[in-house]
This record gives sequence, C-alpha cells and structure tokens, in this order.
Amino acid sequence: MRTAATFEIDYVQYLGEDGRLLREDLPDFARDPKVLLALFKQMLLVRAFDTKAVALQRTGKLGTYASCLGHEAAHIGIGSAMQIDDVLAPSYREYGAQFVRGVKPREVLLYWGGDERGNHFSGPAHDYPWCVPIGTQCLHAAGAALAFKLRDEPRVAVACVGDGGSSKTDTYAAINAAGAYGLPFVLCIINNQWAISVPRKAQTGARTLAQKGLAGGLDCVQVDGNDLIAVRAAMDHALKRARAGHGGSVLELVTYRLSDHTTADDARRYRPDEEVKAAWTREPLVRMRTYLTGLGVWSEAEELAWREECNRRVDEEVNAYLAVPPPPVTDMFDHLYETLPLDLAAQREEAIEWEARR
Amino acid sequence: MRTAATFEIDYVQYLGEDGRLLREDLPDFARDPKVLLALFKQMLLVRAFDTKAVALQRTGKLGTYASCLGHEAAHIGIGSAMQIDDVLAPSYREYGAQFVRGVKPREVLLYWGGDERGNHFSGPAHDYPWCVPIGTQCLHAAGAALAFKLRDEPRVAVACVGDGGSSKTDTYAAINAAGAYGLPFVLCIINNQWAISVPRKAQTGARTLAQKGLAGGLDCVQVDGNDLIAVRAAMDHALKRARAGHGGSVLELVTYRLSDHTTADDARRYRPDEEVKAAWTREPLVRMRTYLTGLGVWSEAEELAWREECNRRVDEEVNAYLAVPPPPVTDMFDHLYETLPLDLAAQREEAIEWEARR
Amino acid sequence: MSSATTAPAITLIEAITQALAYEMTNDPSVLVLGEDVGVNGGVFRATAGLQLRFGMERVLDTPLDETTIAGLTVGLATQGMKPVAEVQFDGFVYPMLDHLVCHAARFRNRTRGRLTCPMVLRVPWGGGIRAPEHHSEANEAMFTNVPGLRVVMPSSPQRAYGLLLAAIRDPDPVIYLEPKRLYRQYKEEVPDDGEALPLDVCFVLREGSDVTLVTWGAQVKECLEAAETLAAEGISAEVVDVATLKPLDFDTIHESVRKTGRCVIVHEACRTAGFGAEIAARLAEHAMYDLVAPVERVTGYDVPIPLFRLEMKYLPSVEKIVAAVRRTLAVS
Amino acid sequence: MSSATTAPAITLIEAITQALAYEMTNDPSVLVLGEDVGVNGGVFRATAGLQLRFGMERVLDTPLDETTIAGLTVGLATQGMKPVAEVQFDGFVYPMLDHLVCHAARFRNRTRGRLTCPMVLRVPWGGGIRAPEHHSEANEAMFTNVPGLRVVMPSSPQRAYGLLLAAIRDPDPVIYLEPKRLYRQYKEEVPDDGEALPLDVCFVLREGSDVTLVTWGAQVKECLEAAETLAAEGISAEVVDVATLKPLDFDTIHESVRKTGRCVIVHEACRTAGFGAEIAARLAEHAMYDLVAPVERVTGYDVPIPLFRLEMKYLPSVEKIVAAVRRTLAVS
Ligand SMILES: Cc1ncc(C[n+]2csc(CCOP(=O)(O)OP(=O)(O)O)c2C)c(N)n1
Ligand SMILES: Cc1ncc(C[n+]2csc(CCOP(=O)(O)OP(=O)(O)O)c2C)c(N)n1
Ligand SMILES: [Mg+2]
Ligand SMILES: [Mg+2]
Repeated sequence: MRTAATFEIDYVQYLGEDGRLLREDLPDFARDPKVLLALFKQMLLVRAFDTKAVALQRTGKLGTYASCLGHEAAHIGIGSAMQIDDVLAPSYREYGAQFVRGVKPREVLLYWGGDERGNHFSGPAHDYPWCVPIGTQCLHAAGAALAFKLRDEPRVAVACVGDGGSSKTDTYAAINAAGAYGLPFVLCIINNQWAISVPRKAQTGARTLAQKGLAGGLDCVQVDGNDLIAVRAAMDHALKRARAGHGGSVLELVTYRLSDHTTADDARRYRPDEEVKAAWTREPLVRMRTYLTGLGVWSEAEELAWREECNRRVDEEVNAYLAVPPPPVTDMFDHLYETLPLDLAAQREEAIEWEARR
Repeated sequence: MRTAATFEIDYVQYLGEDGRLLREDLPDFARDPKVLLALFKQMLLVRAFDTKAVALQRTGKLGTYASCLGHEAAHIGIGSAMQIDDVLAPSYREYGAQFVRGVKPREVLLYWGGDERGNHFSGPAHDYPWCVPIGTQCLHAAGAALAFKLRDEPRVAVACVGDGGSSKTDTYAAINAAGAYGLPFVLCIINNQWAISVPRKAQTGARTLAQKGLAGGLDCVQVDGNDLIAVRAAMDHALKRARAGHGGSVLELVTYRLSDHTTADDARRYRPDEEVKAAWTREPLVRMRTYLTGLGVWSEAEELAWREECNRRVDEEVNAYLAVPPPPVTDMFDHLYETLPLDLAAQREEAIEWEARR
Repeated sequence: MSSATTAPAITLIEAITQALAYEMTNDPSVLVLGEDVGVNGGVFRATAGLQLRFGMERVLDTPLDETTIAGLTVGLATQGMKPVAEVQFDGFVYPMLDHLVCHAARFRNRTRGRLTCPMVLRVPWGGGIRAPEHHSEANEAMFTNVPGLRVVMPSSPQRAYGLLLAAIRDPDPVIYLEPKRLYRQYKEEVPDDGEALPLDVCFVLREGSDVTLVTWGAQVKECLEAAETLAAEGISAEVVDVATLKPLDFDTIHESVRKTGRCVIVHEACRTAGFGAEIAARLAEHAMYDLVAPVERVTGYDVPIPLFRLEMKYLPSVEKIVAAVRRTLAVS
Repeated sequence: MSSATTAPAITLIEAITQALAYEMTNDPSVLVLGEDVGVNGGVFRATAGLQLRFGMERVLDTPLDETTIAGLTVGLATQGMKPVAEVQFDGFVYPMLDHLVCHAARFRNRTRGRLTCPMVLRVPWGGGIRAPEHHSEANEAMFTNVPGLRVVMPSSPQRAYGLLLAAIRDPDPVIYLEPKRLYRQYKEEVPDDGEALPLDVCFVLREGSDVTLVTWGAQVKECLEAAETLAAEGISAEVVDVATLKPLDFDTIHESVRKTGRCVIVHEACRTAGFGAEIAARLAEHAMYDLVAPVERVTGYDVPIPLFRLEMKYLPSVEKIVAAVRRTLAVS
C-alpha cells in the first residue's frame, strides 16, 4: 500500500499550569521580562474591563455583553504580535487584541450599549468591526489578505473564530481560499471548549481543531491558549511566514470560557461546576503571575497598585461611555449609501417629523 | 515539542495503467473473473450510452448534457458496491452508478431533455435525483445517514462530488456533520482534474482531496479512480465500516474528464491537447480489457458482440425517450404542494386557458 | 372534565414547547434539531425539557453551521423523518436559503412527487427586544417569493400552538416565524388538545367598519391597541392577522376592505418590497372599486433595523398606525 | 472623428466585456473574480480576453464556492479594491446572500462610514434559453427588500455598458442582473466612451398615451413587441424599463400612469411578492386617482420555472401582455 500523504500537528506550550517553564528554547521576546511584564499588565487591564462590563450589564447600563474571562492570554498574544498595518477580523469577544491595537474600552461599551458608533473605533481604520454572524469574518480576512497579496503589500490578515465557529462553512471557505491563493492569512481558532451550550466534542469528529487547516493545505498548529508565551510565539511564527509569502496558518488556541456565553446565558444549565473549577486552575493570569514573580519582576504590591490603576482607567472609560448622548434618528439613514437615494430621503423626513412630535 | 496529532492517507491501486496487477492481495470479489467481467460489461454499456447522448445533443434532440467519458470505473465501482437500501446522492454525471441501481437510460435522457419526469426514475425510490447546485447533495446524504442512524437501520448514504465540488462549503459541512454524529456516510470525491476550466491545483492548496475528510475526523483514502478493482475495494471497505457503525469516510477517486465539461463547453479553450492525450492512456476501459483478456475470460469477438448489444439497448432507450409526449402544462402546478393552494389553483386555470387558445 | 376550561395560561414560547411535545409524543418521526436545542433547551427555551423527555435521538444539537442545519434537515425530511429545525435568530437564516429555495421547496416538484420534504424551520423573528446586531430582522418577504414554501407567523399563544401543529403535520416545508417580542409578553389559556389551526386563512381578530388594519406577528398587538385607541374616538377598525403569508388568503382581506373601504397595512420589515407590497398590489388589482382612500403602509424604514438605542424609532408603533388611519379617513 | 458614429454593433454580452475592459483600464483597483472567468473567459464569455489583457492579478478564477466568492469580494471591497464578482448562474446566488445582506449591504452603515463595500455582483439572470435546472431563475425580488443594496438590470447593449460602468463606479454594493436571453439576441452600436448611465432612473423606451407597460430585463423586448402589436390596433402603449429596481424611480412610473391611467406590470419572476408587487403597491398608495382601471400583473406563475419543455408556457409572452392590456382597456 502506498502512502499518499502524511501530516503532523505540533502542540506549542512553554509555560506549565503551575507557572514553570517547560522548555529552555524560549523565543527572543520572552527572554526580556519587561516585554512579558507589559503584556501581563495588559491582561490584567482587560480582566478589569471585563468585570466592569458585566457589572454594567447587570445594572441595566449595557445590553447583552460577551465576556472575555479566561481568554486574556489568547487575545493579548494575538493582538500584540500583529503590526498596525495588519488587519484584525475579530469575532465579538477579542477585546484584548483590539485594545492593544488602539480600540478604546468606551467604544466596546458603546457597541454593546446599542450604538453603531462603537464600530467607528479608534483602532486601525482598516480593522474589521465585531462580527456577529459566526465565521463570516474569516472570509473577509481572506479577502483582505488577497488584496494585500495582489497589491504586494507586506501585510497579514488575522481572523479569530471560536471552536463552534470552526464548524461554520465560512471558516472552511476561508481556509481553502487562503491555501488556494497562498494568502498572508492567519486563522486563530480560539477553542474555549464551548459554543454556548455545545461542547467541543459535539462540534466535530476531528481530533484537533488545528487540523481543520489541513483541508486547505495550511500550516497547522495547536497551542496552549492560556500560555501567553506560546500564543505569542506561535503568532510570531505564523505572521512571519505569511509576511514572507509562505502562505497561511491555522492556530488552535486551547483555552476555556470561564464566564457564561454572554450575559444573556446561564451556563449552569449545561456545564458542570467541577469543570469550571478545574479550568480556573489553568487560567492564564495565575501562571503568568507566578512566572513573573519567580523572575523577580513582579510583586503583590505592584499588582495591587496596577489593579487600582486599571480600575481607574476603566471607570474613566465607563464614564465617557455613559456620557455619550443617543444618536439622532437621522443616523440610521445617513450612512447606508454614500448618497441618500430619493426614496430614502422621503422616509428620513418622515422619521424627523416623528421625532419632532415626541 | 509535543505532537498533537498525526495522520496518514493511503493510496489504493490494484491494476496498473498497463492492465497488470500491482499487488497480490486481491479482494475476494476480484478473485472471481465473472464478477469483474460483469462490471466491465457495465462500463462498456455506459460508454455506449454516453456516446449516443452526446450525439443526440449535437443533433438537437437533447438539451445540454454532461458526459461521463472516462469516469466509468469510478461510477460502476461506486454503484455496484452499494446495496439497494443504501441511498445514492449523485451530482449530475454518475449515470453508471445509477444504471447499476436501476435508473433507466431513457430517464437520464428525459431529464437532460428538459423534463422533470426523468427524476421520477426507476432506480430506488429513496435515491436522490441529479443535483445541479454543486455539493448540496452531500448534506442531503449526511441527513439521510442521520435518519438511518437514528432509526437504527443498517443503511449507508453515499454522495458523489467533484474536485471542484470539494471546495464547496456544503461538502465540508457534510464531512463535519458525518464526523460529529458518527454517521454511516461515504463521500466519493471524484477528482477528474477539472472543474469546467479550473484545474485541480487551483481549487485548493491541499495536497490530496482525500485529506478534506481530516477536517471532520473521517477515514480518508486516495484511490486510483480508473482502476475498477481499487474503487470497488475501497467502497466495500468504507461501506462495511459505515454499516458496522464505525463512521464515515472520504474517498478521493483520481480520474480524468476525457470529455468537455458539458456539451455547452469547449475544453480546447483551456486544456492542453497533450494532457488529454496522455489521459487516454490511463483510461479505465483499456486496462480492464487488458486484464480480463489476460485472464482469458474476454476476447475481441466477445467485445464486438457486446458492443453491438449495448448499442441495441441504448437505441431502444433513445427511442423510448423520443416517444415521450411533452408534459401537460398543469404538471408545473400539480407537484409543488401535496394540496394545490387556492392562489395557485387560479393560476393553474390561467395556464389551462392559455393552452386552450394555442 | 374538559381540558379547555382547565388549561393553564401560558406564554407564546411555552405554547411552542407544548406543541412540539404534543407532536413528538404523537408522531415518532418528528425530531428537533438546531444549535443549543438539547440540554440548554434553546436560547429562548423553546425546546426546554424536550431532550430529557424524548431522548438524545429526538432532540439533536447540531454543529454551529446553518448550512449544515438546513442541509441535514432536507436530508432527514426526504428520508421519512419530520424534522423541526430551529435557527437561533432571524439574522442567521440567510445561509439556509440555498437549501430552502433550491431543495426543500422543490423536491416534490423536481421528482414529480417521488421525494417530499415535510419539514418545519422555526425562526425566532423580529425586533423590539433590545438584542445585539443581526438578532432583530424582519426578513419574511424573501420567503414569500419562493414557490413551494409555506410561510406562517403566529401572534398569540393559542395561534402559536395551533399553527405549529399544522406546520409540523403539513406534508410540505413550512417556514414558521416566531415574533420574539411576543414570546413572553402575555399569557393565554392554551388547551393541549392537539387541535391544529388551518394554514391557509387569515384571522379576523377584531371586527370593524371604518378601516381594515392588515398585519402579522408582533404588530398584531400594536394594531389591536391602535384599534382600541381609535375606538375611543369613535373609529371602528377591523384587525386582520394574516398569520399565513404564503399561500395568502386574500379573500378574507378583500372581504374586509369591501366592507371598510380603507386599508392600512402594518409590518416591521422594510417597506420596499416587504410583504405588504403584495397585499397592496392585490388590492390594486382586485379592490380598486372598493377602496375609498389610497392604501397606506406603516412599516420599518428601508434601512437595517438599528441597534437598540434607535430601534424603537425604526419600528411601527401605535401612534404611527393611528396617524395612518386618520390619514385614510381624511379622504372621502 | 466621433467614436459614436463609428462604434461597431455589439451584443449585450460584448457590451459587458467592453465596460469591464474600459473600467479596468481606467481604475487599477478594479478586478474581476469568479468561477471560470480566467482563461475560459466565463461560461458566457463576459470576461473573454480580460485575463490575457490585464493579467492573472486582475482576473481571478476562484475555488468552486459561492460563499467564498461573496466573502472574498466583501473582504477585497472593504480593503480598497473594487471587485466585480461573477456568479455563474442566477440559481447559485443563494449561498451569497448571507454576505450580501449581512455584510456588503451594511459595512458602511455598521461602521458609520469607516469601512465601505464598493463591489458589483454580476448575475446572469432569467430564463428562456433552454438551460438546465437552476440556470433560469428570476430571483431579483429578494434583493430589493435588502436595505443598502442597489439592484440594476440592463435590457440592451447600450444600457448594459452604461449601467455596468455606473455600477462599478458606485461607492456602494450593486447587484447587476444580466438577462441571459438578451446576451446575444441582437446587436447595437455601443461607443466605448466611458459614459455611465444614471443608477436611479427608469427609462421610457417608447411613449404612449393609453396604457403604461412597466417592466425590466428580457421582458422589455416582449413589451416593446406588444406595444408594436397594439399600435397596429390603434392602441398607444408607453414602455418603461425600470432598469434600476432599487432604489426605485417611482416618479417616472407615476408620471406615465398619470398620463395613461392604466398600468400593466410585466416580469418573469413568480407573481406573489415579485418586485411587481412593490410597483403596484406604490400605485395603490400614490396613483389611486390617476388609475382608470385596476393594475394588472403579467408574470411567471408561482412555481419554480420548469425545465425547458414547459419553460415558455411559464414565461410572460407578447400574447399575454397584449391580452392584459386589452383587459385594462375594457374598463372605462
Ligand atoms: C451564524 C450564527 N449562528 C448562530 C449564532 C448564535 N451564536 C452566537 S455565539 C454562538 C456560539 C459561538 O461559539 P464559539 O464559536 O465557540 O465562540 P465563543 O462564543 O465560545 O467564543 C452562537 C451559536 C451566531 N452569532 N451566528
Ligand atoms: C453551486 C454551483 N455553482 C456553480 C455551478 C456551475 N457548475 C456546474 S459544474 C461546475 C464544475 C464542477 O466541477 P467538479 O466539481 O470538479 O465536477 P465535474 O463537473 O468535473 O464532474 C460548475 C462550476 C453549479 N452547478 N453549482
Ligand atoms: Mg467557544
Ligand atoms: Mg471535476
């Protein structure tokens, strides 16, 4: 019997759950504690934001909100590895990656607060907004990557999608197109084990989600998504490959959704407590904290001070969000087409009249 | 570095291009020359049908027709391996598989002759009709397989799709669903190297099309699709696995489209002559003929006689087709819903009136 | 003891669950599939408890892909099952259209009756619940131009129960659109008697003589309120709940307009090429001499429904309906 | 030497190729993508010669997947390119709807102008060419209820050229539906002068005083022929080619009906909830006092367009149009 093809998928991990290094061959960036420290502080900032956002929703000051609790290493790893000219196509949860790229927390709140203006954010003007229809952003990223390739620009398009989203046909389409055209495209499958109530094993018979990339001939790797060093290293590698014209990659970042799916969800209905408890022992902050403290570059006092600073910054953002007046009714008409069609102009007048009557 | 997963895809081939056996471990069915002979005769019958159908189109007696020239081993291998209770979800080219299952040539002609009644064919009543929207049949087959599994029936659903169709999102969706539910599902990717004018290598960066199945955790194998023994053996294996409850498979059957895409196409616009010429040396009939002749169970005289018989049978079918009167205008109304809605009844009357005026 | 008199009052979403359970008990070929419909009971709880009660083989979570759900459903339905598929929100139905238009709606016709596709697609539909983007779409019109489909929308717990039973029992594919805004808005007694409602009639919910309000889904409630407001001014409005959009029971609408001479059509969807257009068109064709005033449409604007800070300004409202009625009455 | 007087007569499909080539020469951000659009020049030859002329990087064959084409096109358009995507046939457009409705049509609105989606989707559209199943669909109505899209359909070589240039230059997404039946039906001089036609007007192709025929696409030719037939009987029909269905230039239609008092709407698509309904609805709203006879619709029946043995019995025809006109004229 001849063999037509063989494949091997690596698992990337540097930092154990206990915060100890598992291997000696650290990537360059990780040899500089200052770099790691800066990233860790970002992770803490996102955590502070997330906690506050959930609280805002609970008190009626925000609409449905999708928490990012537990995803901090994955998100900061992705965002920090990218260059500003690269394009990020997030799903609806990757605030950490977006903050690193310049999006403001107040903008995230505005969006979940029911205001499209949150999508006109301070991050790179070419970055994609939050994407609700699961997986579709992957194809937009592939299209962006195609634009970069055709224009010969040294830019990479990065899409994030969930374990659930790895089943979405658009995700496969993006993988296949990236392979067919050899695109500078990196797909991060953020496997947090749950798609609302559907567990990872019910999504697919595939042993890993990384292997989804084999269907398109992409480079595939599985990564400990709670290990910031691993995420960042894998991203660096994939981005470099893509930028050098060597094609696309699929990274499966294995992590855990520590929160409910969104504030509209109650995960206790479908998820055993023990699983969540166990996941807390593997979460990304603890191990990074242990590692950095071990290196002697971080302490409890410093953490307390930084957390206070985080809360101050978040409060500032929340206040800025709450101060945004509602959009005028005309906003729903004025951005649909570059030039308002006649038909729509009449409806816009109707809407203005109704406003005047109130 | 840990390895997360490894995969190996086998290549199945028994009969070389020159008609000589490449291996000793012949599957049982292939040890009986009578079985092979019967299958070979089916292949010749399909070839005779195909030639005639193209001629009918050229003389204006048929609409656009998709030839199956060169696919005979793949199609007969698939069809003959299946049981009658299994379900076949073909694309639009697998007449060989359908004939084996009881569909009549006149019905194929009726369909391409612009008459829906061709789909009310004599094959198994549960088989799917020809499917024009590429790849969608794969999901219907997966749904059928799900029905079999839920009802605990020992049946398998088999879908056929092309190399082009392997890019279609529906095909991936079927693979993934089959893996997720462990379905009795066999996907035959009939890689004839071209999707109209788009060559195999432009469809995907995947090294094999078989590996598409890895994305769903299916059993994957690449098969010489011009080798009837290989196709049949691989099908037997996949069907047995599926029937035993061990899940789905993807078979890539490597063959070549010796004809234009359809009679509406002119392949000379995009395909080098030499490639086609070379492909003729690997076509499925020659090697089977050589092998059977070598075994002493087939001769030129027998072939001539059988070909005459084939032409006779095909002519009979053609005459039957040509004798079918056009459907009444009411046919377009009478099968849309089980009970004709009032709205539609009025339109049906309109149509009848217009007929009366002609 | 008549069950009708002792039925507990339940919400529209509970009536859906009740209908599903009734029919699953009744017909072993009925099964439910969709994202999160299993243990979680659906994000709106429409399938709550069904997996426990009927087992994993009758209530299936699917992988996260609407194409998958649609294609599997067609496969199941064409092989003897009666699948009731759920799509999680209206805004995610678009990837299903290919299988609905090209296959579900056509298998019977394509095969001249050899293969049929008795399925239901349940779609939580419409706005007004302060949901995120893509969770509030009124996209019924695109289904109504597709031959071979039935398009149904309930507007009360009782009608939800009766119409869903009918949809499941129908031998052809039915798109069953559920106004989420009404899911928990009020309760009504719904006897669990297995009585289906007809799938080819409009319901006259309130009789009146001055104007006909034609509507469906969540706007039924707005129209009934508008009728109440108008009644206080001595204006008598008839309210027709279309309920089954396709095939359309135009006769009931026409009869009403013949009586009132005035018609206001109310729907959430964008105005242009919304389903209201079809009703207005039929009036233009068949009721020209019955109308004493031009037809009016009170609808969403021709823009995507905005996020929730502007959402209510997009939607029709009692005020807007009343104003339109007054306009038609100003004509004589 | 004026190019207008020396332009060779070309077919509608050649006019499309000419417009593509003109704009690709003019604007380096324009690129063409789709199945078989490269070496093969498209199954209808719309892109014939373009890859040779503009290179592999301006004319891209795609993998065989319409979701892929739609999604890549949105990605390209939102990142500074002007993609003109081709879908091979009308019947394969459904998997594209998700990206068209949820993304192409909304990026500008969603991001308040930060990201825009200037793209064209070319769709060989409609029946009458004896094609296989799914190759003859008149599915324009479903696009017309989608806010944020423009929907355009040419009906002559000149209009194909001018409208396609306009579509490509438009800063927002345009669905450009090409009546395949007209692809090679006749030739017309089409100067390659880069002059676009407006995307927001209906064209009055023939003036008349007794009745207005409102139509688009391949039925324009049938309506003009019907007008000719009617003229022989002394009946003067005005023919309006809607050309841009969305946004709709209702004023031109209304003006015509104001003059003629009668209106027959003609389209290939199924009647119920076809785009003709919107035009009839607007007449019901705004032209009630102008109409002396009920509006008539001559359309395809509410069934899938049959395979070609019955196809012509499904489609509108000169005879059916003439009969409808006679019916409206019988009313006084
Ligand atoms: C096309 C589509 N279908 C359904 C939904 C509803 N929905 C929102 S999030 C979600 C689960 C997503 O799971 P996963 O991809 O694992 O991402 P996670 O939320 O875990 O980050 C679902 C089903 C949606 N947003 N889009
Ligand atoms: C969804 C869809 N898109 C496009 C087409 C037009 N089309 C018909 S056959 C074909 C190529 C199919 O190639 P492949 O899958 O390799 O099958 P083959 O024809 O070679 O057997 C295309 C693009 C179609 N039928 N369906
Ligand atoms: Mg997840
Ligand atoms: Mg092929």
